[in-house]
Amino acid sequence: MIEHLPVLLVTVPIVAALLILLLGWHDSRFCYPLTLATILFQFAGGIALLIEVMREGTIRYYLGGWAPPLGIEFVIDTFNGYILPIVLLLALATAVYARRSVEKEIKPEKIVSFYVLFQLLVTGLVGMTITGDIFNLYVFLEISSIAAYTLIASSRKPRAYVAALNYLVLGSIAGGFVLLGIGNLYVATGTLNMADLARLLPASYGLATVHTAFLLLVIGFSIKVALFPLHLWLPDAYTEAPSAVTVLISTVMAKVSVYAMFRVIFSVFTTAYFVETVPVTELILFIAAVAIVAGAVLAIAQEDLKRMLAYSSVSQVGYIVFALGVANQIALEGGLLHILGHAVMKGCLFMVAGVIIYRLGTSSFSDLKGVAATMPVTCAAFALAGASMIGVPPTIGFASKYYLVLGALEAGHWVYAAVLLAGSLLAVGYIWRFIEVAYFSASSHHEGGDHHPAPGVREAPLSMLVPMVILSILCLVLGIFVDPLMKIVAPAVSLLLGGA
Amino acid sequence: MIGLPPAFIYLLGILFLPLFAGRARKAWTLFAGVVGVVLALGLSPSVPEIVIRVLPGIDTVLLTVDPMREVAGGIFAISGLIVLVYAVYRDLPLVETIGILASIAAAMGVVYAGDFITVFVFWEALALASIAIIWSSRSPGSSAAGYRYILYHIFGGACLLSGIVYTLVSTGSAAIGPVADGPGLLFILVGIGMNAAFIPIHTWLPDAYPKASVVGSVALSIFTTKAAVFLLAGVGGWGVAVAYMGGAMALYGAVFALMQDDLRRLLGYSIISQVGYMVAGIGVGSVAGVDAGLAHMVNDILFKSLLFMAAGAVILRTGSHRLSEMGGLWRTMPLTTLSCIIGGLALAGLPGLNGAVSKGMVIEAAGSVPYLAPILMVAAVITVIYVFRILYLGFFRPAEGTREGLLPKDPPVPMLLAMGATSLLCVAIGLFPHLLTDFLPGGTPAHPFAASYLLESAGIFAVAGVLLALARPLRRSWDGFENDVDALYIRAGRAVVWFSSHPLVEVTDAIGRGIGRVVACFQYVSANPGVAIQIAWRKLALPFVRIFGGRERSAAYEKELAFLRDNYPEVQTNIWGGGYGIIFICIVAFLYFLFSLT
Amino acid sequence: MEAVLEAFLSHYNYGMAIILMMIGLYALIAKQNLVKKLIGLNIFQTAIFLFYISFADVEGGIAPIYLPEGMEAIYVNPLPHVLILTAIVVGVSVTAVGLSLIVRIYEEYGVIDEAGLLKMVKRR
Amino acid sequence: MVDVTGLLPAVTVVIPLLAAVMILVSGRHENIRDGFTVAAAVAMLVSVVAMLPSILSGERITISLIPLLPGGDLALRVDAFGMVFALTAAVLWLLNSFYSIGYMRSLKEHAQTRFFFCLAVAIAAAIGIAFSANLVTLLVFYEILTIITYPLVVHVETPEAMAAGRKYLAYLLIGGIFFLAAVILTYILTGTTGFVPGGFLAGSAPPLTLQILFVLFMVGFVKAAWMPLHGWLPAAMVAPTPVSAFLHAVAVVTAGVFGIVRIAGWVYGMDLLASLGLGTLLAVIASFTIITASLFALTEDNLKRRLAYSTVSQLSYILLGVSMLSIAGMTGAMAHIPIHAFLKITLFFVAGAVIVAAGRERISDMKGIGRKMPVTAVMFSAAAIGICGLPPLSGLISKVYLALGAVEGGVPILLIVLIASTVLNAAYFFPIIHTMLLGRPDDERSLDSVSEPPLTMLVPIVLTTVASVLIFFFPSMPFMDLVEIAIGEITGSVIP
Repeated sequence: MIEHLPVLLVTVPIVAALLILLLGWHDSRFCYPLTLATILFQFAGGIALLIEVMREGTIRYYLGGWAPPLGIEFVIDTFNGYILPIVLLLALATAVYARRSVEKEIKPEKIVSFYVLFQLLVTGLVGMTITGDIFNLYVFLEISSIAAYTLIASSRKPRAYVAALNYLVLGSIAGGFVLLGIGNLYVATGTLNMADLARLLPASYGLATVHTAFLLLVIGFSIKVALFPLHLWLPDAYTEAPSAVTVLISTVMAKVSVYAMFRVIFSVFTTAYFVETVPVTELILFIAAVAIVAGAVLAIAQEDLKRMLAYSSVSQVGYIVFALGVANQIALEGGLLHILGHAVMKGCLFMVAGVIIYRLGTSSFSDLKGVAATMPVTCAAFALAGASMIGVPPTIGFASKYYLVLGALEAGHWVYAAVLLAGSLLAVGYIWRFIEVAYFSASSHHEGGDHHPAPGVREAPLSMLVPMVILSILCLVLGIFVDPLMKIVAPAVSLLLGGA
Repeated sequence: MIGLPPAFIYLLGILFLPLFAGRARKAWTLFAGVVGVVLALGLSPSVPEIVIRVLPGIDTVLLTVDPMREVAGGIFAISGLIVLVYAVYRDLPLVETIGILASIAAAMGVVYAGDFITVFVFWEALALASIAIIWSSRSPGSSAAGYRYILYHIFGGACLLSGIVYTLVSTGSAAIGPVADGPGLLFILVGIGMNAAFIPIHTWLPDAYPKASVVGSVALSIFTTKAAVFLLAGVGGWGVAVAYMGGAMALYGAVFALMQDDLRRLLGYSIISQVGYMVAGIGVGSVAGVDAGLAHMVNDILFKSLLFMAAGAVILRTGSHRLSEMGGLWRTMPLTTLSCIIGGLALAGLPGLNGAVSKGMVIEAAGSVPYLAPILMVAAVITVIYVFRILYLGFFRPAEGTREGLLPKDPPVPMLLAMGATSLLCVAIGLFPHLLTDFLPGGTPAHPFAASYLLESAGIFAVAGVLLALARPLRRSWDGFENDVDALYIRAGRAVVWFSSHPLVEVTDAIGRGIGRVVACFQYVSANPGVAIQIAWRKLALPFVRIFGGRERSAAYEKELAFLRDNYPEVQTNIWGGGYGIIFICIVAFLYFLFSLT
Repeated sequence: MEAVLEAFLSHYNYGMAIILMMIGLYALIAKQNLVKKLIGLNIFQTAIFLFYISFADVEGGIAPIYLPEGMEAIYVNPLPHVLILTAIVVGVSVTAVGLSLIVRIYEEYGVIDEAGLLKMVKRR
Repeated sequence: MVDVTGLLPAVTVVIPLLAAVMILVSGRHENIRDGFTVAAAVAMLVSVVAMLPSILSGERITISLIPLLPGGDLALRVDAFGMVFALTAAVLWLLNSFYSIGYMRSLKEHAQTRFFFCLAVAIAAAIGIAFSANLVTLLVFYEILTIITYPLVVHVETPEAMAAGRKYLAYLLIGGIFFLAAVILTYILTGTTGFVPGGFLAGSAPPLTLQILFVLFMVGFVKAAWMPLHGWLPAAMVAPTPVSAFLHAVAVVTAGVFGIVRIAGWVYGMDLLASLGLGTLLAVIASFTIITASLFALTEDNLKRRLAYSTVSQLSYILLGVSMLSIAGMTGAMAHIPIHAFLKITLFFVAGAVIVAAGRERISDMKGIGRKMPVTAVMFSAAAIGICGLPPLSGLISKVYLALGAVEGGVPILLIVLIASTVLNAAYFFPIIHTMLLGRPDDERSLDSVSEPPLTMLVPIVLTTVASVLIFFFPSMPFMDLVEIAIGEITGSVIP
């Protein structure tokens, strides 16, 4: 069982998706438990794999017994062994959360297809995470992307179509770039297996083909992760999508894209390439810094909670890429930590936004006055996750920020470290928009607050509350017990730096 | 005799004061006063020092006794008792009673303190006590005067502290003693000089004393300045400069006293002048000089408090404190007049009264410093003149100033009692100088009835008499000249207040507004950067369009600009970044190749 | 000159691919009509496919079909073809989704050109 | 200096946190909730006092909680100096709890649960700052304190309050960023951030770097409200008075100056500071602040704001003491922390009492208020006198040491600053005293409704004043003893 686990992680959900489709036609009540069960299984599998990897080391699984380069292999090493549980954890949380919010935000007849697509999206992402074959990576990327486009479009708001189309165009361009890059790599080496690529590429580091491949892959993935100048699809997509979908793509999908970027840059092209051969780190660092600041600045100006969080994602992605730019042990530890941290906190924040939309039907700040009085737990969760977003100790956000700055200073990037800190300060600017409105807007006077933003507004239903609260508590717990976490992150980073 | 610092008696007195009221309170205060006197007189150099180490690194000596301290302590205790007796005539406000007791306590503390830190503590306490006295008389102007008073004295206290720490650092101990030259000396001199009313930091004295209540002014007149004089003597080792300062004070005080009309203000200046004598004596530095200074301190306490008490009595009865409004009081207030005469003549230095004793000693001791003695004599002459003015204008001139018919009577018994006692002391010391001189630390003898002295004082009186005879204005009342250097200080203070209320605040506000504007601009741009940039460069381009583009072109242009600005954050140029995004991609690619080529 | 020409001619297939790609991108950026945009996207993808196929080709190679004994032949590289099959599937599905989205947009707003859409969407 | 491991420090920090939780839980029932506040205050005071003997005997209680980040575990160490702060905070929090309860109830303030919750967490953070064994721990608690005091500052929720809150947050969080940078830089330079008596930075980097680092620290400790970074403090005066008292005396600003002294004594060391010429920098900042703040206070008519400016200038006394780089100066600085805390909290208590009893905030409206509330007014006068450094109150002690330090450190010019500021203090405090005690109200009737505040407020006022007097008469127990030990720790020598 355990040795076949990697492939099961991909195949089982696909089967499940079909099952959901069939049963869902029969009776849509089957969908939810099935999804939940599948994702639970995946999550357990992810954890198991992580433990396995930590104990035995890298796991290689040959699909259909074909050894590479002919066949496709799944590789689980410390890096994606670390990413996989994060992905599945968030997927699980979202799945639990999705039920009620979907009832509200998606037309009933679309419920079934929602769960199917949800399942496929997760599967695609899992595939992206564990595959060891770069073309396979592309395929899974497209699978998840298409699922994402449709999920975004499944919202009730017509603007979602526009957003989805926008995302589709840019996403396809990104896919195209990636495909082209892969092609160039193939031309240069004649293999598509990442390990082999890493082995064969150094011989042809000089070739323009390889440079072009690198360029195309980096740009392609930059679009996918919405690195600053290429982020333009993101705000609309995040804002218009149903809350559950927003949570998923903003956490899981973004993170997996980042993972893919790291994987390609570090495991296919080694540090030797992009530090010595083509010294691109400075450029990446610069772009990341710009992203951090610009994203935050744009976020401050927003009038709508979800849109604000979307822009904040642009800024936060900057942090992770920042680590890529610094490219030393500590900074990368910070970066990987932030992959986890940002997934958790942003997931929580978007869940809060979803809950508010669920109860109030709107998420624009002007309508949220004194909402804390009626939804204390929700707002408390937001406050905690927000504090983590700002980087208040002892939260996970603080830990990653600490590592990043530490790494940057060690590498001697004084200015960029300063920019990073400034950016984290700007985060206050937008997090506090909500805190002020929710807690301290003048409309909630009198002990206990008798003010209701809208009649009959209550605390969120339990199925939405629980995952939200758990995530927000995770922000704190992970921040306090960051040291054990480092036991997992550190080897992953050294693996990246050591090449595949 | 138990070695309890006398100061504590009065402090205990204060502690339990709130428990009593009315007669009981008076009795209690008197009791405290009596105990204080007994204790003070009982102390002798044999009494062991009381040393406690409150602060790490600093020994505080609460009680140490030597001849000089015996004299000062005794006189302070006695005069304190006299004040308390004088105060019995009415129910003082609690605060004022506390103030009086506290000032006695503080003075005693300063006297018996063995180290500078303790001195400093009581020094500040004295200032607080004085302001309590000043403020508790709700007389018009008392609040402002008290305010100025406390500012001066806080400044003085801080300077004293600064001087003290210098000695602490240089000598390593806080024991009272001569101060090494350097900034420390200057500081400590300013510190003591503030209380001793050195010129030109004397103005608080004539400023505040007239504002105090009848009783309060008596208490004030005794302690602050004299404590300073005592400390001056205790520290010792001063240069000639101090002596000349004394001379200056004597002369300055006398001249200004001459020019006054307000009785108590006049007496205030007279204090300055008399303190001048003491400072001169101490400044001379010789044993005789110091003795003379101390002796004069004792005597001045006596006759000056006597004069203040008399003045108080007059003010109490007539309700006016201007010489120009008095007159003819001798008929109805004989006893007051008598004590006033005794005090006045003692002040003027008439042989047979105590003033003459010490004044003679001072002038003799001053002989060792060039020009000092003559200055003091001139001052003495002027003193005689203003004493004459007090007596003549206040009591003996035909009373056209005051309203006939309701001429006031003598004050209540307690006042008379206090005045009587003091007068007795004045006369006694005047007739039997050794009563005082025996106690002097140097044991310098005084022989006021030696021919030279008699001649000297005769001369002084003669000159004064001649002047009075010749210059008739001197015999007339005038409305006093009440300006002094403090006009400058007040201006300075006002300037500071103005500065902090106008430029300071305005500048800071301006800065705040500036920051606010920047932030606002920042927010404006961040609301929709793309469009904001467009607006910006369109604005820049506008003039050129106006010039080169035709009428309707520029009109259209402006219309578009206006549109952009009107619905600013809302307006979008592109619902999806598609186009932009791809352009960005090309830019990034270009940058990248730039890199890979370098 | 010759060298450049030589270089171009020897790689003209790549050149063509790139030109095609640029046409696609141009359409994506410049065209107002959503459908045309999508077509641009297709052109763009097709260019990539072309690129793959062309570099897989071998001078005089034939389709990699198993031949009976004795017959020798040069095969073109089969792998890229396989890959492109997948890619085409992806491309088609993307197009399908895109078109359906455009249909829905048209239902909602009654326009399919960007400018019109901008007007419609702005007032929310 | 022997280090003993003990659980008490952690317990001390945890007690208020537990209380905070309980407060949230029992929010509905006023009495139970406030009961928790008081109980926690008492318990915390007890556990702090329990540690006092071993500290006085020269021990240091240490406990390492969990490994947190490179450069520092989350570790606590109670030493003499930390004890000074902790003891001050613990005592004053107890009093402040009673006072707050009285204040909030008699004004029927809203959101009291939130208020007391934040107060409890904040005091925990303050104690954590006092006990933190390394820079990272200090940073953690410092930031927590910043965030958790925000709800207190904006409690009234008026637009003005919100603006003030933004200002507060902006200043303190920017400061926090600088502090973070400083901590990381320290770690990179030395590989450690644990406090070492006498400092551990010496020779770890070129002078310029260390100077820049120090500036980073200074900006980081913006809580010390040195000019021109003081703007948040007067702005925060919109908060309810117990909060002001808390900010000014119990925790926040105290934490700032505490941090600076920590840095000076335990990270840099006075010799290093001297050799870097940072004393001069500090002296300039402090002097400027002292004088300018006093000038601001001079013309401010709102009592609380005037007190705020007075705090700004008084805090710089501590910086001044540090800047003298002499033993006496350091002593004065350390001693001034508790001394100023006790005096200033009295003043704020009184300000609040006047608001509660008479509803007046402007000094010009307080004419003759002392007639109706004599105790309050007298206590105010006493505390004010103490701030001016006059007997018989504790303010004089630190003033003496500061003056001593100025001469000892060879910077007599600072004496001028001290003198000037003393005069200015008197200049802006005595008018208030006169107004309260002797002023004549514009119309006599207006005072009829006024009376002394409820006992829960009056008692703390009296107690703090008495405490100040006691500190003057018996300074050595315990504060000066603790300070003496701390001085011995960092200089290896005793106070002369």
